[in-house]
Amino acid sequence: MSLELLLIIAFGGAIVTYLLGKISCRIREGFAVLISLSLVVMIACLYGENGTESIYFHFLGLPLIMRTNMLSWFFAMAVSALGALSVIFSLNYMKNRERTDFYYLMLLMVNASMLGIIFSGDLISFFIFWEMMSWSTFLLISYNRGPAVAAGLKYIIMSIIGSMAMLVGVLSLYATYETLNMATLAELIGSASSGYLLFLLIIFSIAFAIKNALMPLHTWLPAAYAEAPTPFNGVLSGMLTRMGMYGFLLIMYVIVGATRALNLGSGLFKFHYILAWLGAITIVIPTFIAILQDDAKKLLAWSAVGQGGYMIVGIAVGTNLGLSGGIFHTLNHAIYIVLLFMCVGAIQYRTGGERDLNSLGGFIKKMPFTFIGTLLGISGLVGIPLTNGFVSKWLIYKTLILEGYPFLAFAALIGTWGCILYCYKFIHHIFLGQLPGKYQNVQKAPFSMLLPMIILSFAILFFGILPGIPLKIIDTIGTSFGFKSMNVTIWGIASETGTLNTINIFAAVLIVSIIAWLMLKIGPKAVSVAQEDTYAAGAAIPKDKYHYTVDFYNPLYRMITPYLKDFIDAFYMKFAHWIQSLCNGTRRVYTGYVGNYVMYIVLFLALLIFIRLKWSL
Amino acid sequence: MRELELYFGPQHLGMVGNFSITLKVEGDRILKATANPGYLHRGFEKLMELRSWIKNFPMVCRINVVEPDSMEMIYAMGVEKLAGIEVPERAHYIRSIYLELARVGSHLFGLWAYANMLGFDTVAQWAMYHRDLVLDLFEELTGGRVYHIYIWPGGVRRDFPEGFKDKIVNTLHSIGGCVPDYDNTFFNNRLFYERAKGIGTVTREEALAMGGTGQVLRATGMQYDVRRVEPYAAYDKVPWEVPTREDGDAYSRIWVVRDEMIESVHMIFKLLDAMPEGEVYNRIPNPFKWTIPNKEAYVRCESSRGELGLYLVSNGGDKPYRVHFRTPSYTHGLTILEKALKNASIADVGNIMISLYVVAPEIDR
Amino acid sequence: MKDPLKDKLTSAFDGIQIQPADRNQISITANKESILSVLSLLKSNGYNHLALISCVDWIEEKRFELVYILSAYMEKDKHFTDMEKTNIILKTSIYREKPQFISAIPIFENAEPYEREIHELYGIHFEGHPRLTPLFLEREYKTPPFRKDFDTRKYVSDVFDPIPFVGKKADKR
Amino acid sequence: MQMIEMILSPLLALIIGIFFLGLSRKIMARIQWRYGPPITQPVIDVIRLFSQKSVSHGKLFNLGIIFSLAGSLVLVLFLPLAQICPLSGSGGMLVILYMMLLAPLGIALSGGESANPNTSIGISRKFILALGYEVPLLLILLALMTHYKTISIVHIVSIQQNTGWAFVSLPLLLSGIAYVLILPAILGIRPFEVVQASQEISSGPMAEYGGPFLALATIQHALSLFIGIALFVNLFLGGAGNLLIFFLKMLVVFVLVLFVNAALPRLRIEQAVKYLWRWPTLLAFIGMIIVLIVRR
Amino acid sequence: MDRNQLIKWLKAPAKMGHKYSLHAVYFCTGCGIIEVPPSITARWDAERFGVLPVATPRQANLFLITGYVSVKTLRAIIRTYEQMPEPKYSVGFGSCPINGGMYWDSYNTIKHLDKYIPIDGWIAGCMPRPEAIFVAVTHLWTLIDKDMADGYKRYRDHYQAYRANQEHALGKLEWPPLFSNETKS
Repeated sequence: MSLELLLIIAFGGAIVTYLLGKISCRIREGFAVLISLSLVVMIACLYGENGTESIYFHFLGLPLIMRTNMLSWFFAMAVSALGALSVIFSLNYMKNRERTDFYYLMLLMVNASMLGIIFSGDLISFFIFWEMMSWSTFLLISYNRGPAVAAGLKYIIMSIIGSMAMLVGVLSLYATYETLNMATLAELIGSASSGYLLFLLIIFSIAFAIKNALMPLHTWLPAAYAEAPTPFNGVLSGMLTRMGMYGFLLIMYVIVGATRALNLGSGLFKFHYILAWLGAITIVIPTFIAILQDDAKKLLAWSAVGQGGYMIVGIAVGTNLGLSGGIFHTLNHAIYIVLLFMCVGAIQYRTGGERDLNSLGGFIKKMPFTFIGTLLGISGLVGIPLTNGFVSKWLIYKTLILEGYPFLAFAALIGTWGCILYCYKFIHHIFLGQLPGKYQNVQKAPFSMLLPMIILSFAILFFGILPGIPLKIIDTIGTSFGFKSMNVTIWGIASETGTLNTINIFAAVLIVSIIAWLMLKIGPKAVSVAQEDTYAAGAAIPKDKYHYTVDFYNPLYRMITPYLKDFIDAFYMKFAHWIQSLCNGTRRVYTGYVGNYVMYIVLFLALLIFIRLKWSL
Repeated sequence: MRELELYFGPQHLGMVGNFSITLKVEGDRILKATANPGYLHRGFEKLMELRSWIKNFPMVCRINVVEPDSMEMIYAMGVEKLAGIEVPERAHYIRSIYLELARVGSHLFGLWAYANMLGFDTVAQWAMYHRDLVLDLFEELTGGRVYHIYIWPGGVRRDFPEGFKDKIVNTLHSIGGCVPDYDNTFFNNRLFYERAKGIGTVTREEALAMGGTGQVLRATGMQYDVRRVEPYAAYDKVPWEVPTREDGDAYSRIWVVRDEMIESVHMIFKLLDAMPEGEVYNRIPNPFKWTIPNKEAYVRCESSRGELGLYLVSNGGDKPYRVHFRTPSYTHGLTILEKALKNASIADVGNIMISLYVVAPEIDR
Repeated sequence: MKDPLKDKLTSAFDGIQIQPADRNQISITANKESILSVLSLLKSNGYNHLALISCVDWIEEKRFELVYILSAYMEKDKHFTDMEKTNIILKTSIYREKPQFISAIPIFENAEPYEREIHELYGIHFEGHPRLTPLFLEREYKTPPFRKDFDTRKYVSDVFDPIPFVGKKADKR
Repeated sequence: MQMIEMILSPLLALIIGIFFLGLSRKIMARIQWRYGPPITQPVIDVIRLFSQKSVSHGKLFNLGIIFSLAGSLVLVLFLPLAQICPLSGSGGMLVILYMMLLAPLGIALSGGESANPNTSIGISRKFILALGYEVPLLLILLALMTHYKTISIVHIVSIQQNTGWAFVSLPLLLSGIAYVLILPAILGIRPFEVVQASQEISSGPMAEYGGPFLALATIQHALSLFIGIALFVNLFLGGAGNLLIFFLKMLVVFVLVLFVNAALPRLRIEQAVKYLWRWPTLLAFIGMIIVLIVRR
Repeated sequence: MDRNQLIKWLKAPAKMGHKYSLHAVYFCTGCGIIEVPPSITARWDAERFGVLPVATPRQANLFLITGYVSVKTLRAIIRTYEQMPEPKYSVGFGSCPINGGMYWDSYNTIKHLDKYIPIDGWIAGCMPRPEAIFVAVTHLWTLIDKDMADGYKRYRDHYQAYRANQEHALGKLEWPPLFSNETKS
């Protein structure tokens, strides 16, 4: 299977879908599903292939190279599968909305460009696809107009900064080695000075950290997630944001190489150690901000920021366990966050766009499948044993503890406990408690929405109980980076310092649950009662006023809110204002209009180049 | 934004007495509290209009079950004022001792309720045990544990039995011997301070504006006590202090209760020493034909919760024409409670309510 | 009672009757129009504690008598005067047909539950009262129960006694 | 052999937990100058509850409580009771940490379905309190794991069997003291009895349970008592060679904790969390740094 | 405890459980509640008999109606009683719930509590002493033994009549009937 063909199908499919939409909606939708499913099949066929091929087309005289290996297969599989599910989910959600042709075009475009990023074998095609992804994402985020445009602008500005930084890195590499082929670069770079490597890593990290929403470069994410169309949220949070993770893997372990990347800097100020600490901060603070959120999508958005921290910590710590944990967590997180966004989408679809947690409640009786999906989703998010999130988190914790980073481990673990708080809040406010009177007639979600949810729910349990299957693949990736192979079994990890055996846990939980169930059955059968028949100190319950939602964790809020102002965002805003006033000043000198942010970018790049020249790294 | 209405009572472990508070809640903050009385309304004042002057004595003590004695006293005082009956000197002393004993019992009950509300079972159990000792004294004196019907127009029903003085002294000594224990485990406990300090604050201005009396007022530094202002029984015969505190929060109120209890015990000792010999009862006319001239009277006394008043009207018949009790819990439980609960935490509802010493049957009557 | 206050009252209000003090108790009868002014005058003269608002149903004279009982908060310990010992009973009469009166809440905050109670038990409407919702009662009564023409015994035998027993006990009877 | 252990260990935990429940009621009664109920009273209560009818608010109401009890029972399998530890090699301390989540989460899901705000308030308090004590607890456990360089609780116990209790070993002393300070919070007894504060929120998450549900909740409570103390005994008092010594160690710890329970009132939730985030966290933090210094 | 007792327990553990674990719902319906704190605290200690106040009706099986019942309280009592799981026992405490007691002519108290909910036993007196509660509890034990404490069954059997009486006293009730027509047997 030719990678070139695959990309042509992906991009061409997107455009054909748009054109078909002018003829008929049904054909367009059918074609979109067909295209995305066929991409899944095609990528699945690429399993185990290691190959490089040059594309016919050249860019500025540079050859564009495509390559495939286990790493790209892994990410491509996730991207195409989640993309396909998102397309299926969109079918009903996007019905009867305006500009649906455009929506499908952009959705497929985003998927195609992500595939392009993953399969690109040189940095220039990587950069081109990266830009395509950024711009099409911007258009999708701004799809809903209104506040969405502001969110999209924020996103694209930060993206541009990131890609400019990346461009500087790419140009610098080209200037030094006169090639952008990753494989060649990886061989040549071994002789580079560590100062230069550090510069490279930092400059690429800016790009990838912005995409992966690493603190303090996360500020675009919450607004963008909250305002994007909900089916696209899945793609956005699940894979698109994690392209940053792919980038980190690429630059740290493929191009620079594990041995060099893990020895840059000295003492506590090693590059990967600082990166890990940034990851740890990214775990803790957004988790606590998420607890404060009352908007379902904002809550998930902040949680996604926090979960991104785990991946960074995992890959930054630089052990085989950590790396596997980080990569596996990327997959797991994609699975459950897509599921959770789909559940929110289903709720929105049935309630007319309601996503304020405080005004929902009691949907468990009305939308049971959505509830099960959400329950499994939050179980994965928390990392309850026997769900996929547990395994990846276990790997990360274990390596942190055994490598002697207890404070990092503490940050990661406390993030989990914060995670429980917002997860329970999420599920309690939407599904448990009293059903508001106006939602008495809510229907189940339609099948096209349920199908992706069911598939993802199964995936959560499947990867939780049989983590060996993906871990085998991830282990191959790890060994290709030069790490020692983990002792992967199908049930988990075998090791001297602490093994993981999910089958034992599974069997124990199963047996014990049956015992507990039997114990409940000893007694007389419970009488089913209506929701209204609940304790209210001897009175009948007040209608619509008996659900504890507002300020759920009020005592905690009072304690933590003063420390959790989003001061980083405020700082950026102030900076932007400052730049704006500067530009207003300069506008008098220059006759033409100078965009505020462009000025900012130029200054920023100038600074970077200055640093580069000053220390002649 | 969704509202949450939470019912605190009537069927609630944190509710002493049959009373209900409807809380409008956001998070664990109370936005608005609405007292909802009436679960114990029996129409006492209506029923008393149907019964003769003397038959009302069994009725009147049942208005307040925690401290029925001050109820007997106020009714006796009202009838005496209307009919112009004098009370012998010794009866005054016995009444005072009796009322102070009742105050100790009532405050111990309040301490039980308060400690229980903070989850402090141990102290609660001790307090209830000691209250039982006081009730034993009443039982010996009057034959009833809870309702005594001991005070009578014109005096008290019977004199102290043989050796009763010593029993009072012994009992009070055995309770007083445990005061250090109470102090160590409860009153000087840091956690009690944490729980009660700054909770349910009623400033002096608020208390005065809303007609607060009793500990509510004394906890704000006012030395207002009806026993001092308008002395009745034998309260002007012996010296005693009015304990006060300055802050007006739950902590101050509970400390005032504690100090008052100790002051009552001291007062009982002084009264026992100063008690004269003599008659305890001035005979009244045949109670079944007893009529009282067309008159009205307002009398007041200090119950364990604050100022207790009685407005009594006679139209010259053998039954009261109108009876109206001014009970301290009425103001504390309906006006001040709603004010004090505003912006409090759900965890402090019982705390505040008991520290205001709201007794539900008093409100409803 | 201090004479200056008595003079003030008699000069300011027509038709005010002040009975001499009797055992710390003074009765004042005033017109219903002037009652709020009398209350505020008394409050500013030291009688700042509204102990009770009561109501008496003089059915034969076809009037309700509203009773405000005032006393004074003691300023300091051991320096109390006669004034603080004194209770003032301020009375006024209103018609029994469609009874209506003005709320005293602007002057005394704690008048609120008292007026609510009187509204419920006597059926007197207080103008300017923020919530005249039921306070105590659950059932609805045609005649407010504290009026003299409400016969509670007849009510009991009409309403509660006819309710039958259930089960075996019912069969026995 | 493992099968026998798998049956034996939860059974033992159940018996000891229920015994502790009865014992606590008796001892509390004696401190309060009462005679107290017979020590078998919890058993009678549980039998009564199993024979009583109950109401169910839905499927999740049933599943949640099963989930909660199952979580506690599985957790027992991970704990070494003396030499019995059926699931020693299946994930170690990290699984234990996660399994400690299951019980409150199950009750939370079950209680959430009953649509009772008292329950919800209780659950919100539970999670806040858990966050409160997890901060010092995680520091303590990480200090232990870092010090002994293993994540397996069986290894920790066996190292202590050879080298002496962690509680009296110098690097871990502060962590041990911090653990003692937060033990009442883990067990959910006074002064941290905020979750089931009956006088405030009508027994919180238990408000809608009756009959078999309450019985399961009682058993779960007994197990959680057992787990909290057994964890402490294993981690800091060196576990035990045989069951009797293990039981005696637990008994001593439990009775000491009971005295605290009897002598203190209940805190408000924010006060509880502030306390937990102040002294125990500080001690645990210093303890962790000491461990890191020693390790270098 | 003698051996017969033990054998009895082994034969009918459920009955033993109901007898020795009477968890009373804490509801201060009237002035009788003043004798409940003494009886559950240090002096009398009802926990010896397994009597313990619990927070919500769901957890309870004993309902002590302590004292007179006003109309407003009756609503709460019915609600509480219906929320208790079966088997449940109700005991009227004091004279007032029996026949109105001294409030026989009050317009706001109901006179015969057993017209509205079934009562398994009465404790007469005003006020009954704490010992009377224990007498009642031990008497309730014998009733449970002989299956005579069947108030909840009576309630189920005659639900329509009870409900009619309740609605007669209180007007329309807010909550739906506990038993539908079919279960009436």
